[in-house]
Amino acid sequence: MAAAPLPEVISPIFGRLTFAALPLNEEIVVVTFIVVAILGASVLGAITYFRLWGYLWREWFTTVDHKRIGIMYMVLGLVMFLRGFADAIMMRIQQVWAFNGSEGYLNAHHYDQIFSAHGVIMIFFAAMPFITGLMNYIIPLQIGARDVAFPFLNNLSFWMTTAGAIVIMASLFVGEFAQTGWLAIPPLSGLDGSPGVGVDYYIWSLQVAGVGTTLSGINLVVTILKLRAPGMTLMKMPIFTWTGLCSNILIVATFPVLAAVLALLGLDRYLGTAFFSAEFGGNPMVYVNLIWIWGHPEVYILILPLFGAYSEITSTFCGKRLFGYSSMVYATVVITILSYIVWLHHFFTMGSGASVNSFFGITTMIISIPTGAKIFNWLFTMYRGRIRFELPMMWTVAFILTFVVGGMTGVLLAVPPADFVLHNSLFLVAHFHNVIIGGVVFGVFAAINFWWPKAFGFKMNQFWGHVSFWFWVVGYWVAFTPLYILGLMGVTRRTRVFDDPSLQIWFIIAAAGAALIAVGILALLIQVVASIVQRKSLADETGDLWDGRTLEWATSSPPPIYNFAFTPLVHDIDAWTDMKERGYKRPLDGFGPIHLPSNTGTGVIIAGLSTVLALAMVWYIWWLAALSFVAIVAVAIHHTFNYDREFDVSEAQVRETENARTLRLGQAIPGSNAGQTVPAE
Amino acid sequence: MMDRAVFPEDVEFHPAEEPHHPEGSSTMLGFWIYLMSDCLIFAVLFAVHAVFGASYAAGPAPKDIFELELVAINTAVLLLSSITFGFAMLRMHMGDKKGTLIWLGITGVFGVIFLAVEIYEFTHLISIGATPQRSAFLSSFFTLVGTHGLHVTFGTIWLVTMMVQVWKFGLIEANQRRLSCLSMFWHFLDVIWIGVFTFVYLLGVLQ
Amino acid sequence: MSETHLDQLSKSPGSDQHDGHDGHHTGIPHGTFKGYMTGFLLSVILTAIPFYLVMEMPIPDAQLVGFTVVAFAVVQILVHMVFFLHLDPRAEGGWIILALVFTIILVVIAIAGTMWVMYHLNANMMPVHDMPGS
Amino acid sequence: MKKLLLVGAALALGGCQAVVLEPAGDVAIQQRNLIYIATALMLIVIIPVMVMTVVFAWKYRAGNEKANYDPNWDHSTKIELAVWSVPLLIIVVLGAVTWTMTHLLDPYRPLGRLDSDKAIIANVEPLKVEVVSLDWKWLFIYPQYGVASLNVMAAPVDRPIEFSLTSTVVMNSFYVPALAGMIYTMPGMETKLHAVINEPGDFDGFSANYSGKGFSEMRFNFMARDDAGFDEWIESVRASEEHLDRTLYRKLEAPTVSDPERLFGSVDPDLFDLIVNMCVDPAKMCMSEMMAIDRNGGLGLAGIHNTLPETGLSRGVARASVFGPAPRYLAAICTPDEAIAALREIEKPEVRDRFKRLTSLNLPQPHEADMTPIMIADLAATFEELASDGRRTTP
Repeated sequence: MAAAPLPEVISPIFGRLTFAALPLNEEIVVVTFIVVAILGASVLGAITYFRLWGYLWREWFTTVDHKRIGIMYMVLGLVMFLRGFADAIMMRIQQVWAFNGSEGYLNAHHYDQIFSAHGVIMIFFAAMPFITGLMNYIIPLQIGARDVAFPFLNNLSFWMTTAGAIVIMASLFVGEFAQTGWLAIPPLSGLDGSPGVGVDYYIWSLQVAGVGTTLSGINLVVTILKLRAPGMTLMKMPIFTWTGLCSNILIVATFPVLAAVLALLGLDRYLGTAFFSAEFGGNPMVYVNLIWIWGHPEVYILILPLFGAYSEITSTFCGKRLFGYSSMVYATVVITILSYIVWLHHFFTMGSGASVNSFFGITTMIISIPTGAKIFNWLFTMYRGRIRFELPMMWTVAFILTFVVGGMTGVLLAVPPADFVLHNSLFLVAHFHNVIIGGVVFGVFAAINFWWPKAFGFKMNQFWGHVSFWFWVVGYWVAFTPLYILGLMGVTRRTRVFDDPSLQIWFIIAAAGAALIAVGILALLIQVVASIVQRKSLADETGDLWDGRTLEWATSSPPPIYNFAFTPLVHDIDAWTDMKERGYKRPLDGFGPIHLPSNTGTGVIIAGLSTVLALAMVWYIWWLAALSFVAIVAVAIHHTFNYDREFDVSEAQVRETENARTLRLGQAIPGSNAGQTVPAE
Repeated sequence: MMDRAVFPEDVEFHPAEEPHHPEGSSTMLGFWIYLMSDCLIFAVLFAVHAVFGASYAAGPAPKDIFELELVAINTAVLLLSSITFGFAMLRMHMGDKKGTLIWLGITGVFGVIFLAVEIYEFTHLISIGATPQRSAFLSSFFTLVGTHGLHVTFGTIWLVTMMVQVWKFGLIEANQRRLSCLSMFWHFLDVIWIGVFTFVYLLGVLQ
Repeated sequence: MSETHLDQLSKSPGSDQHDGHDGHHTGIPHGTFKGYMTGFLLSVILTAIPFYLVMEMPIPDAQLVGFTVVAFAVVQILVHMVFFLHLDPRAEGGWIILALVFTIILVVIAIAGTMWVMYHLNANMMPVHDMPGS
Repeated sequence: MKKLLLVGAALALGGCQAVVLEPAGDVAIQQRNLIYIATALMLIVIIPVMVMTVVFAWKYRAGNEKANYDPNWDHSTKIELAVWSVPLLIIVVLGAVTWTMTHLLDPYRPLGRLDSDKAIIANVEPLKVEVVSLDWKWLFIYPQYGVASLNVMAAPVDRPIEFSLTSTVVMNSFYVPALAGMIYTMPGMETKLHAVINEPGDFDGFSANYSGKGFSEMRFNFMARDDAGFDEWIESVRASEEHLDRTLYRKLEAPTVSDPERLFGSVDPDLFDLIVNMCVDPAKMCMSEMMAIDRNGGLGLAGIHNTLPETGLSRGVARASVFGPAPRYLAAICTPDEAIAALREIEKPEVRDRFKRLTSLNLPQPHEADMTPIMIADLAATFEELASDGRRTTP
């Protein structure tokens, strides 16, 4: 603590930003910075050399197309995932090293930042972009819509999330990050406990990203409620859309709570209010209570969409209708509501009475009932199916086998007296990695392998996919089983040095597991590159590589900018299977112009200004904060003066696109309506 | 399970008429959901106030510092602004641009009066030393009432923007929709204010 | 929530565009002069009485006054919802009202839950002070 | 692979190192038993699920043409009933167990037994231990013996222990895995823990909640001894000449890492109470006092000025928020005269008592004329004058 005390005088121009803020004395950071700078310079240089800036700006940065925004979210998630994983590796190495009187290679100041950053980055800037990206890409296609309800907001949401990520990355090289753990609980995160800029970085990166998350939640909820294809009643909605709906409802219902509680922490730090300091009547437990009101539903925000993805994948690769569709829907809805009344199980040991503890313990256990029902439903979807073990299905089976263990330890932790001996231990760490890696991360990989061909028109490389799969799954178990054991040996999380030498072997095994995972990640990256290199041979012209069941497979891969030339009419849950079974033929004529939203740079500008605002607030540069705030308001108002936000894809363009697809389909599937293109009038 | 027999064999795969989702057709629902999420921010602040409402840190209690006359004036002002906004909306539906602008202007004036009174109240409290830092009760009071005040400030800025847009572009459909959103926002702030004057001021003084 | 109810909630957004067609594409809710005036007068009454009760204390029982004031607030919120926000159970396929109900449930959970939890934590852990005088 | 790991785990756990599964205290044993019960209950579902996953995945693989394929089979009331009701039944059982055991093992609840065979002995008074977590060390006060120790504690075997716990600044969690489950320590609050140790030995104790820089080193030795051994230890503590009073405590408050074990032969009897109430500094108003005043409606407008600038910060951290006023504290005083008197006599313990008397009288009600508003400027001036005299400089 008190690593970077506040400077005596805050400069009117630079605030508390001085050269001392650059962590030049931490070799690891300096080396990282040099590597990042070289990589960054070469990427920027390459973009400049190949004159891609105009293309990127016009086609990607300013795009309001939900598909491209979805892909950008996935890229953001992947980049931040690598950063978060680097943190994980550093922790593993430290914990192997710091035995027998050794301090390891990380001092407390550095190590404490790493585990705080790891948690924040993995949840907010890796997992959240992954699921938002998937939902952004898939949901409009699954419901037969042309875009989301508010395309501009979608672009803004993405850039706000990115702005938050930029702020947190800045903390690596300028100043420091919070040394508080990922929830920054006061009094440790108060000015007294953390006088430096770390917690301010934490607050502002989450506030900025939180705006994006909330707006994207509202956007997707409205999209699902309003833009479904005719005939698609709620009980005919694809299950991924259902889980996406519930996840986004949770986002809308809980992220404001996070925003409010972080604002209160900010007020304590900037204004010296008394919310969380006992001296003037405040109470830090209020913070703990409120942040977990957000924190627990957050877990379900992450996992629900992937439950949906597993359902789609199981049903597709078993070639079978999903077993118990309606009980799946009810389970999702029940989880959504229950997730809001279990938050206290995160602080049983804080001393609330037995009645409160057992109430929240039991509500937590109740959640396992609908979750269990979901798992059974996947099993009975496999039952009497014809399972094709493509990569997405392999990830799904690995998920079921992994996740049930995590579920079991979760229920264990929900029993308050058991939690009293396991809370805050490595057992807990193993548990939540068990559900988040086993559930969310496996799900993201399953979904990427599943929907990649839809997004890019070619399948992913299988060999590297298998390598990645096996290293990940084995690596996961090797890395986290020791943590369960260490937890039962009474080892606490966030510990930096150890004096009991008998623990070391387990940390070595865990580090070996992390190394296996690292190979898995590397294989994933190679898989992506290899897939792109071999895109010709992996190409899929049908648009329906897996014999899909929902509407996203009804259009081409990648889909045209307008998604569907004609909006489908839905009769069944598995709308596309239903259409195929009834001998659906693509219409070849009768196209009309299609309205689409126009691109705009406003989102990039507002998010850029928000980044400046956040950094100015972190460093106490008030003039810049005021200026950027006024600028944000001005840009937003200016944006509202633009009433002309749509353009038409002309009939001729639509016909051209659709005819081209007809030709490709004809080559891919002989006998389909090949060559029967209709010439322009 | 779906009973396939109910569908005729020559089932339609596309609706006869393309479904039309004009720009803005989702705006009202979207804005409402935004308001609901905003409502949860206020819920947190109310919860915090419920916990800290009596943590005076041996300092002043509500009955020492609240001037209910001022609160009554502010409530009246906000209520009046509600009805004048209502009149603006009625004018808008009639297509009366000038009437709409006049009533919007009056609403804006009420909004400014409300803010002025609130700023007076805050500065007065701070000048006598009842600052947000003095006790958890005052922290939560300033935060809750101040957040409502910030919303009113933004509502007023938005209202001025809308007046310019109506004046320049007339009561076109987009402006009608935006005015409807602003109307929801304004009335939503009223509803929050009912909570504020009841739970913070009246019940506070009763304690 | 039954399956049929879920289905009715939103027949399908495509179709309710046509069903609910009454000449206004945007679904902007309409008020009437009479409606606004009714709401305003009710609000004035519902505001004035609580202020009077607290400022003049005609009823000396603080607890009773407290309950009355809260009851008035609840009624007034409803008045605002109906006459100013024009809440219509059928608007937007029922989603407006469903979102509202859901929000109210969450607000109640968050506020009541926080108070309950904090009450127990305080009861368990806060230092006590013996005050012979009080 | 996984089997191998499970075997490995079983071997490791059999090696008596998994203290959570092999504790030495009855409370921890009951908590361990609950882990076993809950695990067993859940395995009723988990094992069949894992078996079914593997069997279905194998049997219904696409290559197996012999397996049934029924693409439209998507509903079975019987199965649905089973998959909802079996977990429900298990949760009902587990819920009932949870409810009972949570109440039975509530850390606030005095023990009902010494272990599964021994009942509580009626005439044995529980050992009282007051625990304070500081940055970054543990302080143990034994009120019944008038001694205290730092980073080491001892307890007699088979005698109930009643912990009262608090913290100076940051939240920590008190955890001796061999003894009983953990409990948070928080500033300005007092948590309780009831436990008993059944076997003699040395056990690890530590903070189980991250609390900043020195957290990893914030460990202590928990020594379980038979009665004679415990008495011997108490005697050895008494032999120490160090006296733990407010002044020494405020020195201890300064953040340090890896402090050695330290014994205090005597201790101020009300020290723990003062720590909980955050008024070890005699100038500060105690939390309990403040809350009692608040319950009576605060101190009115006059109370606004009942604060003083913070000077003698023992933790040495600048903590003025950038837009807030300089750090202040609530002064334990009501009138200017008393304030000045207090400042002059700040080092005398009886000043503290005088304040207590003062505030236990009928407190001034808001708006009552007998409360004079404190002239903050006067006070500050006096304060500075005294501070420059060196009479109130904190060591």
